[in-house]
Amino acid sequence: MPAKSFRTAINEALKQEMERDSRVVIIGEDVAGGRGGSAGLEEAWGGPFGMTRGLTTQFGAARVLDTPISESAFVGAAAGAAMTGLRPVAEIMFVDFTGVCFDQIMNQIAKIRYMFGGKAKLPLVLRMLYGAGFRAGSQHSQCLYPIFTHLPGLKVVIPSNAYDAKGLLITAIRDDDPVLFFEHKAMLGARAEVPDEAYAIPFGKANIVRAGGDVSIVAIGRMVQMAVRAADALAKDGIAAEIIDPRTTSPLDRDAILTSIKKTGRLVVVDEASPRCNMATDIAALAASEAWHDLKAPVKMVSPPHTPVPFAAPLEDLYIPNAEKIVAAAKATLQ
Amino acid sequence: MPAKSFRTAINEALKQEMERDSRVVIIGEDVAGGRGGSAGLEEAWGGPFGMTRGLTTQFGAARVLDTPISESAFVGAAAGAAMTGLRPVAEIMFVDFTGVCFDQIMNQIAKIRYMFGGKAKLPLVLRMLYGAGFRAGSQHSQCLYPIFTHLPGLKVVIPSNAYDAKGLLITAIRDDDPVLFFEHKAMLGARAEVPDEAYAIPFGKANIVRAGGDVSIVAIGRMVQMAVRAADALAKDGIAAEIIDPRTTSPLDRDAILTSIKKTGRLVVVDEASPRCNMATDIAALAASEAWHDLKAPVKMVSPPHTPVPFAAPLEDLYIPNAEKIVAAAKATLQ
Amino acid sequence: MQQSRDELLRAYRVMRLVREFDERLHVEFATGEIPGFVHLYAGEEAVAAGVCAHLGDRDHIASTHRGHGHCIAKGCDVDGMMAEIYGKATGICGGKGGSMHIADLDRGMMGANGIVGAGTALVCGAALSAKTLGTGAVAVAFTGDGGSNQGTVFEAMNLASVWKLPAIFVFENNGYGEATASSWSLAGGDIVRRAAAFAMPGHQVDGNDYFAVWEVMRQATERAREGEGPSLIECRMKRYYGHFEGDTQAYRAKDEVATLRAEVDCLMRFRERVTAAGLLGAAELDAIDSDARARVDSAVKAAKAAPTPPASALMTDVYVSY
Amino acid sequence: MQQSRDELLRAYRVMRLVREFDERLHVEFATGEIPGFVHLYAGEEAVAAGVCAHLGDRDHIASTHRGHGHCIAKGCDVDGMMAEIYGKATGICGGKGGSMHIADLDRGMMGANGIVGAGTALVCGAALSAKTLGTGAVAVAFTGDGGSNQGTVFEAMNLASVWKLPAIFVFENNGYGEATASSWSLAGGDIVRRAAAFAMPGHQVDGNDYFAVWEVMRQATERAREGEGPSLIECRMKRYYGHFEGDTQAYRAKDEVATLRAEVDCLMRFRERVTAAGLLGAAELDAIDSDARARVDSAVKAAKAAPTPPASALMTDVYVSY
Ligand SMILES: Cc1ncc(C[n+]2csc(CCOP(=O)(O)OP(=O)(O)O)c2C)c(N)n1
Ligand SMILES: Cc1ncc(C[n+]2csc(CCOP(=O)(O)OP(=O)(O)O)c2C)c(N)n1
Ligand SMILES: [Mg+2]
Ligand SMILES: [Mg+2]
Repeated sequence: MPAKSFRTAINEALKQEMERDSRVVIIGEDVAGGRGGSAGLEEAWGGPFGMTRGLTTQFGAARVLDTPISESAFVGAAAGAAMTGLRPVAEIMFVDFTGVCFDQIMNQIAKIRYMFGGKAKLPLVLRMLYGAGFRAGSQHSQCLYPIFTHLPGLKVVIPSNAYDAKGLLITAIRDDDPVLFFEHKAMLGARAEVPDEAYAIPFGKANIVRAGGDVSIVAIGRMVQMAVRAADALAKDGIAAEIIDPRTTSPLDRDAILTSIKKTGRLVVVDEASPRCNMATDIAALAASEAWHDLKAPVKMVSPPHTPVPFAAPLEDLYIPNAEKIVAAAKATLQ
Repeated sequence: MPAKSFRTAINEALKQEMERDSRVVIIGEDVAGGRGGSAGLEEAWGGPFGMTRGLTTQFGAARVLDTPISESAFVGAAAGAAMTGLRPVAEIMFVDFTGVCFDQIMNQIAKIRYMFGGKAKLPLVLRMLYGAGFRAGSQHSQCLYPIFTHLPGLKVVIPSNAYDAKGLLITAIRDDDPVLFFEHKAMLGARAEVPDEAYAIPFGKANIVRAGGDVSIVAIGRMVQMAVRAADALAKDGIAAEIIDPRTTSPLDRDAILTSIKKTGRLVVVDEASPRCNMATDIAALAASEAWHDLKAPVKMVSPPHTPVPFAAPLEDLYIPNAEKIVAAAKATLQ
Repeated sequence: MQQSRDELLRAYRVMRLVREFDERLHVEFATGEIPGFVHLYAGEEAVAAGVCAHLGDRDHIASTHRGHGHCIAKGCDVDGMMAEIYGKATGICGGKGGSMHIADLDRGMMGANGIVGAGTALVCGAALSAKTLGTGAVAVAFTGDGGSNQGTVFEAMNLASVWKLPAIFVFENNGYGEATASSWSLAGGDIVRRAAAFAMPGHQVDGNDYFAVWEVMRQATERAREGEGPSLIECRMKRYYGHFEGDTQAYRAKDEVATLRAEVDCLMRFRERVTAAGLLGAAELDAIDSDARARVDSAVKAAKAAPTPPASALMTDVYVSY
Repeated sequence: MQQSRDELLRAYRVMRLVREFDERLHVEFATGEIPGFVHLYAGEEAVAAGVCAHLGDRDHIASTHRGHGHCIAKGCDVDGMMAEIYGKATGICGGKGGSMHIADLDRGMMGANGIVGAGTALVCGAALSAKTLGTGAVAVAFTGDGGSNQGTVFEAMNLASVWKLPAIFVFENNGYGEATASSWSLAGGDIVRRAAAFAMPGHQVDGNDYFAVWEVMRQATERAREGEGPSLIECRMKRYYGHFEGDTQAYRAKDEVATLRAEVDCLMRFRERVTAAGLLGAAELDAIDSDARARVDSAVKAAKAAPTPPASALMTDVYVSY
């Protein structure tokens, strides 16, 4: 299988679903790029990070819609379009910008189906970059997926590698519910073997990245990489870690997590999001209520401190959970 | 001490702090009411729910500022004013409306001090109604405090009674950090003994509502009422519940919770917010990591289901955590 | 332009039904039997009727918290609406939405909305679907004078203009947003001035005059259907009741509403005009009046008698899967 | 109106320093030593200089992601700015903000901002403080053509007008928002048309002409200080570099920037005008040029040599308490 970058995987998923279903349209800032520019190009950017490259050329400007910098209007438009026959994939660029269109996500998109007694369907995807490590500062480095996981009516997808990214995005586009799709900005170049053909990875089914009997490590998104490094280090000390990648936080594969805890009796949760009310607490709480009798040690959570993301490189590196911290946490559960 | 309603307690705190400090100004929709109206009144409403009644008459329109329905602008204005010498108390009416001004709260108010290396101070309070039980529907019944607790840089205050409401709001107004202040819409008429003079209740100090040795019940905001009812019922069965009201979720009084668990070995957390990544999971996770050796049983979380808040009365009543569910959870920890 | 007898009869039927519906709700709300927030449309009927006269089921509208008039004018079932307001299983949303969330996509009604201004963005989406799928449909957003100051509304108008969408922005300037006069909250005192900011035609009309609303909406709809882009319409009139049921209205002069009812009432003026011009007869209008009263009465009786939603309804419609 | 020799010298000094600062950053960024996103202001200097010429330390400005010019014009320390961009402990924000968050409230600089349009709301607050505390100060929000389409910006303009705030909304229409031309993203093609929507005076000026910017800003500031309310100023010019460092600018015609530098450059035109009029001599301007180069050079050297923030800085400044 050819090795492809996370960026290419996303681009392929978009392209193949647009070929498959003419109702799929792309909406976002500079998803084509160049509108009105002096170079007169139909597609000058293909997305600020190149994820939509080539789509305008192939499908035309009627299906790849550039927008003014008006997230509230175009995210709301994606919702209205989804209610009336299209299947929009909107790009919000950085998840931090959900701040300016939060009402449309929280009060409209997440609740319309329920408030209308099931009379509406909102098949739409909101794609956005998240995460720290880019020296992008406090307003361009957040995770925020705990906030969307908290909101009923939304589905939340956080792929940890290029293979999952393609399969999960295809599932997201085919899904009839609103899906928030998270792409880690520090992982766009990360390569994996990605089949050329379209394939769908189901929501709510965790991926057991590595089997092991001593300690269960649940990691979200980019943190899976860190967990793998930690597991390698632990292996050298004869500790077999089982790594669980939930792939989607809403729905969450509770069974996979509980089954692993039953086997290992020990749990470490790694979450790049701010520590209060985040996925680490969500999963640790699940263990405390549903797997208490299986636990042989306190649950360990590895998350950043309760601070905004700092700009200076050494501070940001200190902020982000890493393999060392995961190793220490895993060993603590084995004390 | 005179018994006063939650509404009166809030009003007294605002009045007394405005008398004490001329930099305190009120900002919000119809906090005075009647601007341009054919009745020509200076104050026609005193707030949609009467919390700011009388303030315009006493302090004048220059310190009680009505606004157009533009939350993003006036919440941002409150932030800008706080950075430049005023101490604004802005009213967002329903916490659900933070959706239309979320960027100003998440990316500006919460992060400015940190991003500026401590060069800025934002002494401001955002007051808002929260919670279900009012038959107000999905867009006017949310809690959302887990979202703000998740965001570093914000302080989150959730009084459970009129006495705390006055003391905590006074502390919030005197605090030099941005504070989000939650008022339960179903508790505005609830009465308690409230001193006439000003008094401050510290943040981060839980209130042990009732001492007991069998099970610890941590409840947030209005859920404290439910916990008290549950404790009464449990007492009849000879079970002594200890009720902990954190009063503020950010900062959170971890010690009070851990101390109680050390004593009882059992924990029930009651949270009216949606169940994923909420305060119940935050506190259950705290127990699973910091109090695991003291726990004698699985932690129980009592929260609503993962659905928007329904309109129909019987459905909404089913949605809200109640004493019966708390009693069942407490007994389960004692099995 | 001339309207047929049938169009005129339909217009009057809609306005009268809306009036009966909300006047009756005002009475019923006082009995304490109706849960939650209810915002009455009485006094603004000519707007809903004049706008929706140009729309069919394929066309979409997004409504506001004060949406009963829009729903009825767009063809929503009155029994289902009333049952919804009472929170019953027979409600148009199964009792899960209530007055602020009445919706019926089969009628092109994208929902009342508890968030002011939010519908303008949804309407851009409906208009985009119409344009992309080539249905020839238009989409209309109703927004109040207060809601017109929401950032989303401005963004939506600019987007509709840039995308050249078949969208129409109807602003119901009824004089107040809650207890605040629009003359105070709108810089410059009106909304129509904002049309030029987004390079779209702007119309300002007397919202008590069905014929005036109908005519500007005819122009806006024609423009939209011909692919020439969005328009803005500001309708000026006043509501007959408080912001919500229970509002004491201290901000209004005592006699304000009485004067409105006596001098500018849209139903009164419609009746005078069509009878004076001999277009419709008093008898057939009277028949419509009593028919409307009867329909609302039976809707209220049915709603009161209807069952509440089953407990199982709490956990459905969150996702397509459950 | 006439400006003194000192004012003219200060204006040129500011514009040249901004130009040197960003041209040098362009070179340094290419070496890979500068972290994160950097947006250069080169080509727009006349706007920052012409606007800030009317402001003192008590007056506030809110800036954008492209804020270096605003910061320098408002008096921020160049060494502290450069160190901040390098993420050093000696940075104006201790290295915790970076290029997109440079701020200095002692200079009335409320911060660059990573969220377009957000500063307009903050500025309403600074203007409210000035009005409430009676300081006689004004507050100015800088926003780009792209950012001008954010809902918050419209809300802020309406609020400033309704509250009659001493606020000034300066829009830097530099032709592009990222890769999209403002002629496409702005309905009607310009921003000045929006002033009337909010009942405030609107000015449109050549952003390459320091004197034109200075004059309209003089009028807007006078109006604000006299308590007559807000104004809108649209300045038109173009940036000399990409949206951010690294942008290939495929959307721009190859020769676009070269032509701008040759024909409309603000520094070139300023120099021509003041020397032709005999207001300033070529020699003193040359001295300013070399001085600016030297100041930036030492700032870069100092920034590179400066220590990074201590680990302890991660956990401070979240709250006043820690
Ligand atoms: C974003 C938001 N802010 C505030 C409210 C509370 N609210 C509900 S209706 C209303 C007044 C709306 O006035 P207007 O738009 O003129 O509509 P009208 O009630 O006059 O029909 C307000 C402030 C809301 N629902 N949404
Ligand atoms: C709310 C928001 N949406 C999108 C972005 C991403 N972004 C950063 S700068 C920019 C373009 C801004 O264009 P303009 O306002 O014209 O400023 P310029 O870069 O031309 O100075 C965009 C889209 C952002 N920072 N904030
Ligand atoms: Mg109104
Ligand atoms: Mg620009």
